[in-house]
Amino acid sequence: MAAIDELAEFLERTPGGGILLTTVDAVMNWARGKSLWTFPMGTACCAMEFIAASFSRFDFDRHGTIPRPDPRHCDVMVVAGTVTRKMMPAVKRIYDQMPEPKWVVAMGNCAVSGGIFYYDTYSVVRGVDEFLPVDVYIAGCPPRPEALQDAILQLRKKIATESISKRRTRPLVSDLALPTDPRKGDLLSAADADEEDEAPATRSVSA
Amino acid sequence: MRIEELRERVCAMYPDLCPLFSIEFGDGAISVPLERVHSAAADLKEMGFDRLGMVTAVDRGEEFEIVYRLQSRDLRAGMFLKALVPRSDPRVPSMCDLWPAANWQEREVYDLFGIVFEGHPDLRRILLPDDWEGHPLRKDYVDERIIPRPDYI
Amino acid sequence: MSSLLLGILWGVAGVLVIAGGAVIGVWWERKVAGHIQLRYGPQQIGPAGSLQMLADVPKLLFKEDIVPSGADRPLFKWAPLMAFAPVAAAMAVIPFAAGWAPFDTSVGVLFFLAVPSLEVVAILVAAWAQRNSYAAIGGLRAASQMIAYEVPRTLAVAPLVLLAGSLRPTEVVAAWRWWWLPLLAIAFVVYLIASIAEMNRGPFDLPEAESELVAGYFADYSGMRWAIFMMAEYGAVITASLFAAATFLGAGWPFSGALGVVALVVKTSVLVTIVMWTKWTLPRVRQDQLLRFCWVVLVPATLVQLAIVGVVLPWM
Amino acid sequence: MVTEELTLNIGPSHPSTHGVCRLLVRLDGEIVTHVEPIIGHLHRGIEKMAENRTYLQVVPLTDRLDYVGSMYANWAYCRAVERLAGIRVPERAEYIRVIVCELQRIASHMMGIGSSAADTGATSAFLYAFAQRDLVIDLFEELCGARLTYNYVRPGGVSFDLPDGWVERCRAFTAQHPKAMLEIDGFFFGNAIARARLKGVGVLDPDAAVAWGVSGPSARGSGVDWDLRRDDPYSVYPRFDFDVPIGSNGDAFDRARVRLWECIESCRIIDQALDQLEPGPIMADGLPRLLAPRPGDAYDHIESARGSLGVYLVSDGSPRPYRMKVRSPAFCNLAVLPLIAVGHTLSDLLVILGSLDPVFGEVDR
Amino acid sequence: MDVKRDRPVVPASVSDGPTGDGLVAGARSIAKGFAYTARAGVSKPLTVRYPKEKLTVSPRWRGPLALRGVLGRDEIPLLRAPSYAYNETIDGLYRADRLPPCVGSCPANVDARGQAYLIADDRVVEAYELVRDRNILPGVLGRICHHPCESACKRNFFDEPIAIRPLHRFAFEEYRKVRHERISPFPRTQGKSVCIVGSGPSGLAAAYDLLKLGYRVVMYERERKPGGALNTGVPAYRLPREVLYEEIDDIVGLGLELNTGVEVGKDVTLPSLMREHDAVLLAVGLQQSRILPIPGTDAEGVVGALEFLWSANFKHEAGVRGKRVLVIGGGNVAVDVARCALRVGASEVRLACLESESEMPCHPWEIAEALDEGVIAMCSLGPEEVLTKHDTVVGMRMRSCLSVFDEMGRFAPKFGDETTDVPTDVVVFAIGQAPKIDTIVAGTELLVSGRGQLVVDGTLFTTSVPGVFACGEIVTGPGSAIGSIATGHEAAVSIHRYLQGLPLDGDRVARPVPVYQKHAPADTRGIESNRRRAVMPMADPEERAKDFRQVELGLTRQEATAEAMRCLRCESEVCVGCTFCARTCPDYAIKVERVDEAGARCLTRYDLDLTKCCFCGLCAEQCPTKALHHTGQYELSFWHRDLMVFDKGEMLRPPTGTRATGRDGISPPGCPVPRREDG
Repeated sequence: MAAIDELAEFLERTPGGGILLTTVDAVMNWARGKSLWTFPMGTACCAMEFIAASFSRFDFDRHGTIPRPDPRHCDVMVVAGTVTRKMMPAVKRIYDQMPEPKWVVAMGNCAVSGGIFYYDTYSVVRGVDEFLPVDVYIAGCPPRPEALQDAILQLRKKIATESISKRRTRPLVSDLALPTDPRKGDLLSAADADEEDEAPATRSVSA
Repeated sequence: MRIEELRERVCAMYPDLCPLFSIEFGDGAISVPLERVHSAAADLKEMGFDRLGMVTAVDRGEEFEIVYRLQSRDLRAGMFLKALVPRSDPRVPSMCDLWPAANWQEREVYDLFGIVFEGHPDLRRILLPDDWEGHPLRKDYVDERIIPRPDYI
Repeated sequence: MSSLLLGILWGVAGVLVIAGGAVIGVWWERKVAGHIQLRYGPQQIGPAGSLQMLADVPKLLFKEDIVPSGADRPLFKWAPLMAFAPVAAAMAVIPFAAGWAPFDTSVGVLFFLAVPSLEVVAILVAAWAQRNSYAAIGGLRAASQMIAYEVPRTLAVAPLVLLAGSLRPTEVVAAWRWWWLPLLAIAFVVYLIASIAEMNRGPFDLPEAESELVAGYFADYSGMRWAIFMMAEYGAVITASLFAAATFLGAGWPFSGALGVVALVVKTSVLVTIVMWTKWTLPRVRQDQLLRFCWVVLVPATLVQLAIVGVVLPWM
Repeated sequence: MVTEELTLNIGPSHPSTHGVCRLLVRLDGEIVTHVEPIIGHLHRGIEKMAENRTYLQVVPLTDRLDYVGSMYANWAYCRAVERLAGIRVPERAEYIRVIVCELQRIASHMMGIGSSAADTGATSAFLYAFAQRDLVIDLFEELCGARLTYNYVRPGGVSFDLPDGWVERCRAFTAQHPKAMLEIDGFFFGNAIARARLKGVGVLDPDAAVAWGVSGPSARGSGVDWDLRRDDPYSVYPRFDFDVPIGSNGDAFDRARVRLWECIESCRIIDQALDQLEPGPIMADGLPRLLAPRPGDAYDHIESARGSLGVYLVSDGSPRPYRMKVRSPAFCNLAVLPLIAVGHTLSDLLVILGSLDPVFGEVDR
Repeated sequence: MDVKRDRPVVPASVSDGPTGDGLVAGARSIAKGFAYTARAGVSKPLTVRYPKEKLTVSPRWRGPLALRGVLGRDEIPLLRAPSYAYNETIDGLYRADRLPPCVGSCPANVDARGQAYLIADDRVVEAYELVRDRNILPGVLGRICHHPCESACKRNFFDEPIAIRPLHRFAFEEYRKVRHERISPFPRTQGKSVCIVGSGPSGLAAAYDLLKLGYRVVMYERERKPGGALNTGVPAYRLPREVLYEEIDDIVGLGLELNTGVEVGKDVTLPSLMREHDAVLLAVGLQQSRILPIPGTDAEGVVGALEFLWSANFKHEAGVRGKRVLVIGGGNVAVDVARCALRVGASEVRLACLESESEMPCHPWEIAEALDEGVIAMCSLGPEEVLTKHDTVVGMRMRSCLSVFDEMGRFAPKFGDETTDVPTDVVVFAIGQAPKIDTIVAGTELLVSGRGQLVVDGTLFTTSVPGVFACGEIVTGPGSAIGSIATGHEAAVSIHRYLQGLPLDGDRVARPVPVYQKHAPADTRGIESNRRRAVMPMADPEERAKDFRQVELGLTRQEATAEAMRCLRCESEVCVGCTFCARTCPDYAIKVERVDEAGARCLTRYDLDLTKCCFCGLCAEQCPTKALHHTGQYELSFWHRDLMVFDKGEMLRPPTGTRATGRDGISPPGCPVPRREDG
């Protein structure tokens, strides 16, 4: 259990800790969002664009995002490339090695759904969300390095909706109602979402 | 070297291989009976085909066709060596003793087609996990994990 | 009693200086690396990204603290602190100005050379505790490397001691003259190289070689424990640079007083920058080459330096 | 004293395996006593998929084979299709193919040199090389609208004509590139540490290179003077004047530095091709949407950045290939790793792997 | 070759690195390394500071796909413009690369796309009138046109071309039923009159344009019936005369004053016409057959093609009953003559031409039909001498021809030594026609060249006398009907500008005829039957060769509607649901469904699954309408995978934003929204 969980529990028990919790949340989310160290789970073509994103031309480091080869030091796993059935256990294992809180970015359509390798192939896992909880999907084959940078910025926005407390639910800043199962697609329709503006949708934040 | 010259050269050295030599799409190919494939390869290596470019197989229904692509630096030419392997008992002599390059390539063919190479030092699956069932490049390979594409062209 | 309080105070101050130095150092390293590599480095928090660590530190602080299942738990948990302690301790004897060091002892130079070497124990402990092959290899590499480079490092400091005639760092600073600079050039370079090797930085970063051992001896450390390792590393860079700036480069020379401290800080920063510049310029050497370089180049060089000083000494 | 060998598992996700290769290594101290590359982590079944795609639809698949040099797989595949279907490619298209493939060679070798540098810890050299690669990628993006998976060379020609001003920008690139290469040469290959790390490491003797089917810069580093562009000329290569750099020691240094000189020679080829380029069609006339070559099989190969890349196509007369096999140079080159890495240290093992410059999309297909 | 000299020379072996070994060299190399990185450190970084700064993305960047319009929501633009502005309209489309190949390859730029669109929409009469704007005789051309549009049709690439010509014919058949209701004279607003000499297709086209512009148009025709070469030259089995007369009747109904049986130069003189009218247009065509200057051509039994066709058409008798006929020439006229000769009772018809079988200038389908009917083709033979006996033809000596064109593609036949004698009773020369205008131009100052040709400006159609214009084959030489019509339109524009006092050339556009990619016949195995081209029913070859009944029988309404729906509406930027994007996609990421019923045609579904798209660009490249295109977008982060399936509505939104995160409160308006489940 990380120190942060103890802190969250303590704040929840303490009267008036709720306000503090909100502040701590804000600080933590800011810090986490601005310091997203990535694990480059580069398997195929997208890895090249990942490299490009962290090199001179695009420079990930400007956003405080540095690629670290060691999963223990990372916050975000960027799955860049096709994941095959042979590779899947390794990816899963590396994900498990990452310390909480951790996020997953599925970069490129192979990681999103298998992409071009969706049909007719026997060895490709159709999307890493079959075995990892993906936070941000990037379409592209491969996506431009800018798209990856944009995904990190999007992930920041997503992190901003989270709380250190496991019990706490926070209103989403966005009006995007998130489905419980991304595959089911029980999304609110656009019209419904508009109505939700007054009473923002809530969801419980889970790891 | 032009392919006709190559054919003449092959015919001159190995008259019995001559009728098996065919030219298609500008490429020479010798189709030999399976039992002769190793000796033919050795002969061709002797003739100057020092590189084994490729080993592969084609699923021809009742039989597999095993295809070797030989390349020669001195002759500046390339050609195919082919043989038909019965599907029921797919066994082929390994070329590892002639060209070490055959090592991984034959493992790959074994992996994807299930053709057994006799005399191979280390015949294991190479691309697929060891516990994989079946040989996916066979035309009759069935895998419920495959989602077939929509059938329109 | 008061000395104890003072000691605690100094201890806290030293840790803070190292921690602060490490925070700045990490940022500076990212900027240096960035600009050498034709990019900017951190940019978004603070001016030129200088407050980047404000985000990194809380994040690391509250990361999950993973202890691998096969690990030796107590050793695993204490190893980072064991790595940090010698560095912090070494801080105590550094002569910040002529005649002034937090802990001015007559064997200060010896203390400075000996105590940080204890880090090798921490690294070995950490490498052992993780039960990880990469960490084990990294730890073994670190051990051989650090022990080997103790020799040229010590030998490089020896001429200083000879010239100053004292092991007390403050006296070394006091005795410093500008002509020591050319005289001790070889010793200075050897000291710098040996220090880089001591603190496992490029091109001698074999124990944590990113492209070989992923992260080397701290492969399985996460969150704050890893941060402490990093802090120890940067602390070592800073203390070694501080010591060199103070002893080889004459501390506050040519100024004294507050300006002298500024001069010391500037000299230290330059040395730290050189250390970083080296890392981002040179490829990494191999283990055998590393050791051969130590024994074939560095040790003879220091011996030559000692000889030169020995020749000069009688005329002083 | 009894010592035990340490079994170390490198990969499949490791910063120095350049993809998803797993190396099972046994170490005696730091010395590698046994290494076994375990590949297939990126085996995507492209050959099986090709049997279910029309001839045109296979082209994007070939992009994903060698993702560092997509143009090569495009071209090798298209050559095989053209051979099968008897398509005559217009001359301008051939020139454009040569130009883009030589640019691709530069882009790919920048990656190869860069990763050799990164393996030895010279990260900055990697970035300098990559900056050159970015320039090539910009040219490609302008040409076909993609940065990595170009889908540019098509059966019968190429998909787009050169945009306005592209030729000038390409010339500007080839004018500055050799200079930048020589700088990297001095910076990295001249560096004493890099020389110490690369020289004498992973020596592959020429006979073994031939017997193991090693091709491309990896073989030329060993002194095997064999380049398909010159020795089995295809397309319009006979019209160009260029040298083939070779090494004499066959170590990691030679393999990496051959790549550097090939980039310089590529610039020379590009310049000549741009001089000879004439207006004309870029696509063979009369191609229907569905190609259905007559039954038969054809093989064609080109010199890719990694070696001789061949595509073997079998047609049964239907609009889809009956079988496609890619003879991937990286696969054959990688097979030689155990031969040359045993006896070196762990650090060298990764340098040797990097000097073979495998791309696992192509190794595993 | 300065560049080459500067270039570094490859060392014999790369093993000798740029520096030597040893301590000093090593130290120096390391120092150089420091200098290099220091220089890099102080130089300006290469970084583009995203998102503040952005790289300019290539215009060809293959971003996500979007649609510009869909059928059922957006209309296909009909190419309708006043004749004097039509060329500019076409030119504008051409420059924007939005000219459909059928329209672009048609000399008169007939809007075949619009025709198919309207027919598919069950607006057949409108389609007829749309076509008539540019092609004055759709019913006629629907039977005899050589349809360059079909050869250029983009559908050639996919499977088979659209049957544009049969659709013209079908439109006419439908129009025929209501033609009396649809015709009313154009108002005369201009108060000026134009005289047109000749009632061939070009004259009629000019007349139509001028009538539409409000001029009084008077037309003179030598024959008793109007139509020019269409009337006299085209065999009746291809063109029933009542079709021609009906369509000309319509034009008369629009206000044309047609005087038939009046020969200019004999009954009226050109100078008087020039006085009487504000402008005169000569559209007299080519009136005499060329005959080779070889021995024996003055013998009995040697005839020109025009004379032969005239008598065959009007008398159904050409004096060849039971005789052997040899037709010299390989063009369409020669084939017409040969087929006519069969129909007027020739016992054996041979066709001799210089060119080899593959080079014959006639249309391949023509010769194929002729061969079906029993014509014997003799290729690569050049006429040498007509063999005569008592001034009567008994045969023809032919010399073998080795090649017809030289390397530059010019006509320069090379003959071999072999000769063959072909026994025959009648020799018909169908090797081209020549103008005969000496009587017409008598008394005017019109310049006539030495070879008897009128001197005409090829783009403005002016002659040497102001106010006199010329068009049709007299300008272009022997050509197609649709080519003549195109010149008629252009001449009408010139006349209009002349009469309005505008400069004739001004900003008029002379557009190069675009060259479209040729396609081999596509492999049609395995494709669905509704993708196949409608087959034109033909009369049985055995039967049809006996009389002048029509060979082609025409499409039924059902066939025609289905055929019109096959049209891909090229370059219209409206998705017509042709499904070729879905069929081409290597990832099968696109799903298209549409309803195909006349009057109720629309896309019911267009889904793009961005999760599968590999951004290869094949779909957009092949999209015939360019409705499917890549947006320059590249920031494609999604919080959920479901957001990545775009339906029709989402794909139609203009890509105003740069981000497609969905309705997250962050995206700018206009970005794709979460997909609504159908039903």
